[in-house]
Amino acid sequence: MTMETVLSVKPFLAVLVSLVVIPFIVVSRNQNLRESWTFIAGTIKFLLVLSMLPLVLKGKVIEYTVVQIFPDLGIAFRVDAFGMLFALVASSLWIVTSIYSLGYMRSLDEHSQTRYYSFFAVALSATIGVAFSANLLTLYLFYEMLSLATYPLVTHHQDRSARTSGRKYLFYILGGSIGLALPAMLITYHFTGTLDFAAHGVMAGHINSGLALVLSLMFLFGFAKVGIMPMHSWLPAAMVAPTPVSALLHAVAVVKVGAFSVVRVFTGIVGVDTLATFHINGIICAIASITVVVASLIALSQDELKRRLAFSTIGQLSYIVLGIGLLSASGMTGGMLHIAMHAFGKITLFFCAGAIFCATGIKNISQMKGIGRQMPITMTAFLIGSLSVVGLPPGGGFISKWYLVMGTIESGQMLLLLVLLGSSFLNAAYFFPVFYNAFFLSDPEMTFENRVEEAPIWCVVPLTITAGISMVLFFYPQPFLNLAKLAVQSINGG
Amino acid sequence: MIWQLDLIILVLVIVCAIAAINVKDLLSAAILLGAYSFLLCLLWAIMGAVDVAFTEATVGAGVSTVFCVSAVFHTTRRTTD
Amino acid sequence: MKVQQRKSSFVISFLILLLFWVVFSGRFDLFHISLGMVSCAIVSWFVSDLSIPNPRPMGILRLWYNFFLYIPWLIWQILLANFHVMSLVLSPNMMERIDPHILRFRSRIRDELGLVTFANSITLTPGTITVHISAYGDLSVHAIDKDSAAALPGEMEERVARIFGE
Amino acid sequence: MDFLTVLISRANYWAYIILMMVGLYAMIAKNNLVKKIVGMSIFQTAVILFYVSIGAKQGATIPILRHGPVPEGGGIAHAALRHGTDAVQAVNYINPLPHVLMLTAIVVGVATLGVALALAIKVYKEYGTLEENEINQRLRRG
Amino acid sequence: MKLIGKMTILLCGILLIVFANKFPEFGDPHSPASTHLSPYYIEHTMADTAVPNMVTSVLADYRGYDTMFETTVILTAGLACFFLLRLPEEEEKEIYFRHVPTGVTIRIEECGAAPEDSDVFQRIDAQWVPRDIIIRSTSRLLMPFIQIFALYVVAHGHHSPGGGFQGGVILGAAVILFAISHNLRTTVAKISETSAAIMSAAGVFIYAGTGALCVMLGENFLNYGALAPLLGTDRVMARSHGILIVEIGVALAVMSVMIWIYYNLSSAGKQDEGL
Amino acid sequence: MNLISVLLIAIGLFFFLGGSIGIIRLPDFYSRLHAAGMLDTMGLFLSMAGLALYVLTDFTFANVLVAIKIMLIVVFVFITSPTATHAIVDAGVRGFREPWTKDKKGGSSI
Amino acid sequence: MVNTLPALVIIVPLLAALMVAAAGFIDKRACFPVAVAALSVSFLGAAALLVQVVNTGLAIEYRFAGWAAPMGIVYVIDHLSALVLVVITAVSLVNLVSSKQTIHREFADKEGAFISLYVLFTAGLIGMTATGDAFNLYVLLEIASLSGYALIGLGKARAPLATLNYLFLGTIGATFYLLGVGYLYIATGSLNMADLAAILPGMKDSGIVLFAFIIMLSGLFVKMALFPVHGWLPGAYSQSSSAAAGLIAPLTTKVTVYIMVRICLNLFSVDYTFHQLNVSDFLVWVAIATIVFGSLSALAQTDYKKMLTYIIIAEVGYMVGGFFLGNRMGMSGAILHIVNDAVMTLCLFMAAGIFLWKTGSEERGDLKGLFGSMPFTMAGFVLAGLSIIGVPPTCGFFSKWYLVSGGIAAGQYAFVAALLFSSLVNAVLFFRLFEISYFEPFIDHHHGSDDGGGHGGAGAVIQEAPMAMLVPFLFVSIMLLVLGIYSGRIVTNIIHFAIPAGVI
Amino acid sequence: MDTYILYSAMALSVFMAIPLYRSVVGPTVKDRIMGVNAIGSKTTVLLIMIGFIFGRVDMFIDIALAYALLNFIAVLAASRYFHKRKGLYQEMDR
Repeated sequence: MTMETVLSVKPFLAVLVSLVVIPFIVVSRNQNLRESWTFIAGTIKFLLVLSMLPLVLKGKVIEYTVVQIFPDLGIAFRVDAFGMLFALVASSLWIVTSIYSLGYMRSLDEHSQTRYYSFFAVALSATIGVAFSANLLTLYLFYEMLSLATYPLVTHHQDRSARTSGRKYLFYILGGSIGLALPAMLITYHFTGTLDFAAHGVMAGHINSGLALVLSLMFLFGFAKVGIMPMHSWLPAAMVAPTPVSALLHAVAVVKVGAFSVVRVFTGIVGVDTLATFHINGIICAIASITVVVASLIALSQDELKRRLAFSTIGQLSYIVLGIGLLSASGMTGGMLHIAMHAFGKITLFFCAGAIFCATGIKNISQMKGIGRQMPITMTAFLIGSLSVVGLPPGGGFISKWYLVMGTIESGQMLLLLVLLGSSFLNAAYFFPVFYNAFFLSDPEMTFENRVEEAPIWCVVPLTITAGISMVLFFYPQPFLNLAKLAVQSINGG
Repeated sequence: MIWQLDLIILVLVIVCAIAAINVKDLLSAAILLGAYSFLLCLLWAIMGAVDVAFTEATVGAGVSTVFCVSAVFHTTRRTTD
Repeated sequence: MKVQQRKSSFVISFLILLLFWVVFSGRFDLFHISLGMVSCAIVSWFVSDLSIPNPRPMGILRLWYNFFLYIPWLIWQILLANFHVMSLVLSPNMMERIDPHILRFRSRIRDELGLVTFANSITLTPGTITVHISAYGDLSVHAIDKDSAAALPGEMEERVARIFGE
Repeated sequence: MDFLTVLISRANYWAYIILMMVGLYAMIAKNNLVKKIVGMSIFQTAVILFYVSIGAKQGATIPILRHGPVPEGGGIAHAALRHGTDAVQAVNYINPLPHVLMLTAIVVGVATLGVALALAIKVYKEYGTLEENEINQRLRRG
Repeated sequence: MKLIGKMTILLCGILLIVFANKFPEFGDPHSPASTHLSPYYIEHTMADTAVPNMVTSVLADYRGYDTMFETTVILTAGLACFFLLRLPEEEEKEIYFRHVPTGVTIRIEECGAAPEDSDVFQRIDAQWVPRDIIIRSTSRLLMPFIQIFALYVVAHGHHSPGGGFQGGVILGAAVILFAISHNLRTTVAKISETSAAIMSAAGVFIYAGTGALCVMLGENFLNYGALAPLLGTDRVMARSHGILIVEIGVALAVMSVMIWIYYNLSSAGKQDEGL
Repeated sequence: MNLISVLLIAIGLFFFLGGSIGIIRLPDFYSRLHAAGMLDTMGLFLSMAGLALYVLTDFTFANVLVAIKIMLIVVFVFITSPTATHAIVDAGVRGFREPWTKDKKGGSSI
Repeated sequence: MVNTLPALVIIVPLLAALMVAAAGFIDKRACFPVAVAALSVSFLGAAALLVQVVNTGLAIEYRFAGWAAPMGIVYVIDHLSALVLVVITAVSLVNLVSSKQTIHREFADKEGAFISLYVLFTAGLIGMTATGDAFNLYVLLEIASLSGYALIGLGKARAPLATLNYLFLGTIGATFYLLGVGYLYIATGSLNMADLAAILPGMKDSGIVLFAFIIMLSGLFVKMALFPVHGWLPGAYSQSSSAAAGLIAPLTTKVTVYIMVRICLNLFSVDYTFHQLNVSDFLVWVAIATIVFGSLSALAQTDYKKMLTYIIIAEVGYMVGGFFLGNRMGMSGAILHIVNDAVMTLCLFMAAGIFLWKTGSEERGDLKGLFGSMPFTMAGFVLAGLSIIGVPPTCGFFSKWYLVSGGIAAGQYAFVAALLFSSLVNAVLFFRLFEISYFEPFIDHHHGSDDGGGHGGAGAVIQEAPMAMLVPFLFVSIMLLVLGIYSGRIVTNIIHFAIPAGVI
Repeated sequence: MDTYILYSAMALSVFMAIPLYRSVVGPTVKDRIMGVNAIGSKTTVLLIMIGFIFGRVDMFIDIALAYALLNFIAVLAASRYFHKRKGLYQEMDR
């Protein structure tokens, strides 16, 4: 199946738009003006992404080369189904998150908000850049840009714990990307002579099995944002960031960029065939499964809500990797779909955590006894979100998990099926206490007794929206599902 | 080129150089450096490099020694090696 | 008067220097001679107040004439003294024969240039070295032995004094 | 070629090596800064010796053209010239190029010497000594 | 350190000796050095530049560009010494005067400006050297001859050894002799530091400016042949004269830089009392 | 003519030798200066005279100038040499170096 | 009509230096404008040369005094030298413009001499880059070195001693180079590089040529501070005044590397350097040692400027190692890194100058809270740091890309590892600085008051450096990005032509 | 005759070793200055002799002359040190 290629500057514009507003954000002295710039950029970006959707759904690919850096390699954009899927998620969630940040930041009266919004915009640009990148170099470029742009966001509080976490964050992310991903990329480039993402990967025929395995593992661990097990501990640490940051970046942008990169590399560079012929997928699956199980177990023992969510994220991300590792059409569809589904679910959860913190200043689950009565909307949204993450209807997560399960069955990996089901159970186990606490227990000190006192409206509205979308996706997953199927088709097709 | 003279002067030059770096007094070192340049001037002349000899004579005798002595004058003559 | 003096000292030094230039140069084409003129002019302009403070054109000529008469005698003296010192240095019992000592006397020469000439003549004569000379003619002379010292101030002073017209 | 011939026929090269090593030794191993500067001077002149030796030419005269005819019996260092003709022949004159280069090198040498001495004076003003180990001690103490 | 030094030197020495063995015969007229480039210089110097002294012609014409920078090196050294050493002029705490007829030394403290020198009262250094009439008169006598000799060397670089650099150094040495035999303050009064600095820059400027003039006349930098119309001679003589002009520039620069360096080195930057 | 110059040069060399020996043998530097400064000057004078005479064997104008120049060197040396000697002696005096005398042997002959 | 641009590029600064030297004693105000004007002309000339060379694809030859190549001295402007010329003039110009106030403050009455030496230094480097004569290079090297000694020598208290050490080693280096030229001369009788390059292949097996190669390279290694002979660099650079450091640190080592490249490629042929002699492996190992040593030493420093100097040493290792990998990728990387590293180092030292201006100190701890008080400066500083680390799309990434690719292609995995190690170390170094300046409260050293309080920079008043310093600095830091993005053009249009066809 | 001058020059250069010995060993700095001065006067003659050996004496005279003049300056500068400073040993005591 040959793909029709359309030349268009749109992907570049989509990346650029949030960078362009930064000067305006910096210059704006007025708070409202500043934030409206953010919104304008977000909207434009979303519309730009959306305008490309029909073309992509028609199976076309949009390409644009910005600058040719190396003779046969440059900064180039290429919009295909998978990238579109991710871009759609990220750009839509940016708008929502902007609304949420507005409420969160203002209600907590955080400092340096200008810096916050500026780097937020940079981070989004980078995310879209990763989504649309046409080759590994561009991907790497935006990946690094994202790592650096999120550093000030993670360490926004500029206190001792932020400093330690920031250090950890950089150590893992930069260490991984410079120490492992970069050399892997260069070695690949040396042997294959190209870094463009191809449907069947570029390694086939150029690289022997041992090197392919080493390179795959280097990529897997090098893109440390995906949080595969030994490289995961930055994620819980990064939870010191303000909640919108955690929400967008650690449910959507950063970690998903990691997952996206890994998927892109495995499908576009290493190639599904190479993974299969050299039996690399088994190893990847094993690593991912271990991460899933261990992360879920750890999550059980966490009392702080955001940390629990963080470990949950680690586990959920590995589903994506696992989905790719399955190499079956359904598995891959599920993996890709999980990027979207999990994003909507998890962001809701984070929003809720932030809303709770905003309204009551509470971080730990054990203190949330009876909070459901005080914040019914928030906690309902929380319920929907967690259903989605666990993979139960009517959450969108059910769809992706379904495909994953189907994938395991398709490829006959019964052990992995067991892992999937078991971990789902574990997921349920660590979310259940939260609403059990919230709705059915009551605090001895009766702190939350019958007082409806939700978080500010700017916080509540977004989380309602995301919860809603999460639910809608269960009933109408077509846009994402079609995109994921298209992507898988282009990988497996032909 | 006059090899007989050349050989004799070479020996003297080397002796002078070694003495200049081994003498235990900086003023003496400066003066020996002057003597060293005198001998070098001869050496150049022997090898037919008249212009070089001229330059060496003027620089070595007229200027470098004076500079060295001035510097020693403003610092110290003491040295341990 | 000052300007006059300067002018004449300029002319004198110019002429002397031009003589030297000709000797140095040995080229008599127009180009080199004119170069020489320029050079001499520059140098005389630069040094005229230094080397010839109070020019007396005729005096200088007489002085030089006398001076040239003095030189052969001086050289003869030097030669004699040289052989003397030579014999000292080369004699096996040198340490007995030498007797270094410093002698002091006052010269009757008052002219500065005369004093310098005298002192340098003493130094040039082996066996005696002028150690110190004051502006008033007090000399201390280091002599290597009694014989060398014996001649001082003696005839030499007479002759130098005669050159400078004293 | 026996040892002595080698020794004598290339004496200039051996001498340059010795001088160079003497200078280098002084620059590396001596403790006193002015000594090092002296060593540096020697080091540089060693190269000059090397270059001038390159330029040397057996039986040639200094690189200034002769005006008149060659005097009878004048000069034993350029035997070749005597049976040469009036025409300027390269073989009769010493190679002038190394001399030119070395003029430059001498100039550079004296310039470097001046700057080095200026620095030495500054060092002395700062530390009151020119001995490197004493300076280092002083630096370590405070 | 000493051991390392000795080891290095041993190594270098052995290396040098090993390779020196491969040289062509010493003084061999057929070595590459004597046959490749130099014959051209030797045989064409007269026809190209009308300068019998090949060293001068190569120095100032064939490789004149090198020499321009050689002069610049000297200027750089002068600037460097000034830059490193020169101290700001400070109010003098004590001034010494000497009553010449009696030889009494007077020390004046905390005076604003020093009184003028006179025949009777003479300003002297803190480390006073008695007026040594022998050295003083001899130097005074010799100075003009040294200078005229130096100028001769500059002017006759074409025909005999010498040239701008040697002449300049001798000129500078003459001034240094003056400074040594008299004192630094007198010398600085005669040739101030400012004028020395400006002259040194001007000297190099004469050189570079001559080159630039050639560029303006439409030829390559330092191609003195371009000066022919200006000098009213043919191109070969123009080269010869061009060489003389740049030699004068070199002499001026070298002289003043030598003086300048001496001023700074001998007084350690204070420019009051020299060697 | 040549014979005279040979003779002069020989005597000059002899003086040089004497000066050199004097430099070694004499006890202290004041007395050494007598040999070093003055015998050398005389040696220089004689050898230069010999050389100048030798130049004049080929009697051309250029050679006369050369001879004059050679003698000019002698003149300069006759002016500078005593001055230099005097300067060195003066340096010795200012360094408070007692001259070696017969009564106080050893004083400063180290 | 002769193309006089190659001459103008160096003559204009030279004449300006002379005028400035004189003007320093007549009217100090004239110094700065003259120097800036001259360097601008020089920069424009260099740029025009680059354009010409790229357009025509031919090297430009300029004959000084009108004599053809082996007799006289010629300038040869080819792709490589034109590129380096542009870098030199640009760096020098920008740094001069930015350090006007620093110069005025630090060298009040010696302004003229400083600026004159500054311009002379630049002229020396320009000449070294452009010349096609092996000996002329030595003379210009000495001009650059001498003015460099002077510029460095009048820095902080320990500067004279450090400079004296620099002088000794620099003299050894230059003299070794001169000796090498002498050996070449003895073997061939020529001094012109093109002429030598034509003669040398005929005498491949000559021991003299071999020794010339060895001794020239060792001299240059001393000058560029490769590992065992790096001792002079940290002291000299860290003790110098900021205006001088901003000129010397970015340029000296890079131009020396350029000369090494020139000598290996154009004088001794590629064939000789890489196939005849088997030194390249050894030299790559030396470079690896340099990188590792430089990185580790940089970790141990608390003084910001001293840390930078060790980074410079490591960067020298990059370039030397990359060049001696012997393949097209590695060489492209090394040459590209000459350009990039010059700009990066300039940026970092300009930042150091601003910090010094602001806090009066170069200790790491005194950077506290600067993010709050001078955000623009810190933004530029972060860019420079990222470029050193090698984060895309800053230029440091792309040269490192080529270097690593070259290392992989040559099978020198140790070199690749060293590069990555050094990148990581740089990341640690710079993020340590960022952390200090980001997390800790600002202390105003000039007023002695602590107006940061609580969150670093939260309440800090924005007090940027003067515009004259800030604007060039930001310009340079943006150049880092621009260079990074256009590095592809630089490599394909310029550097590829600079590498002889024989290199794969 | 030229051969005679050559041998004279050789003799002279051998004699030069003696003042050199004095300036290398010579106990005091003044001895060294004196040795250098003595080397200088011999060198002047030697230069002229070399000129004769080359048959180009007119070219060497200038060098010799410059040499004679500048040697004087160097000696003067060196001795000037003592005019202004005390001797080495006193400086060491200080």
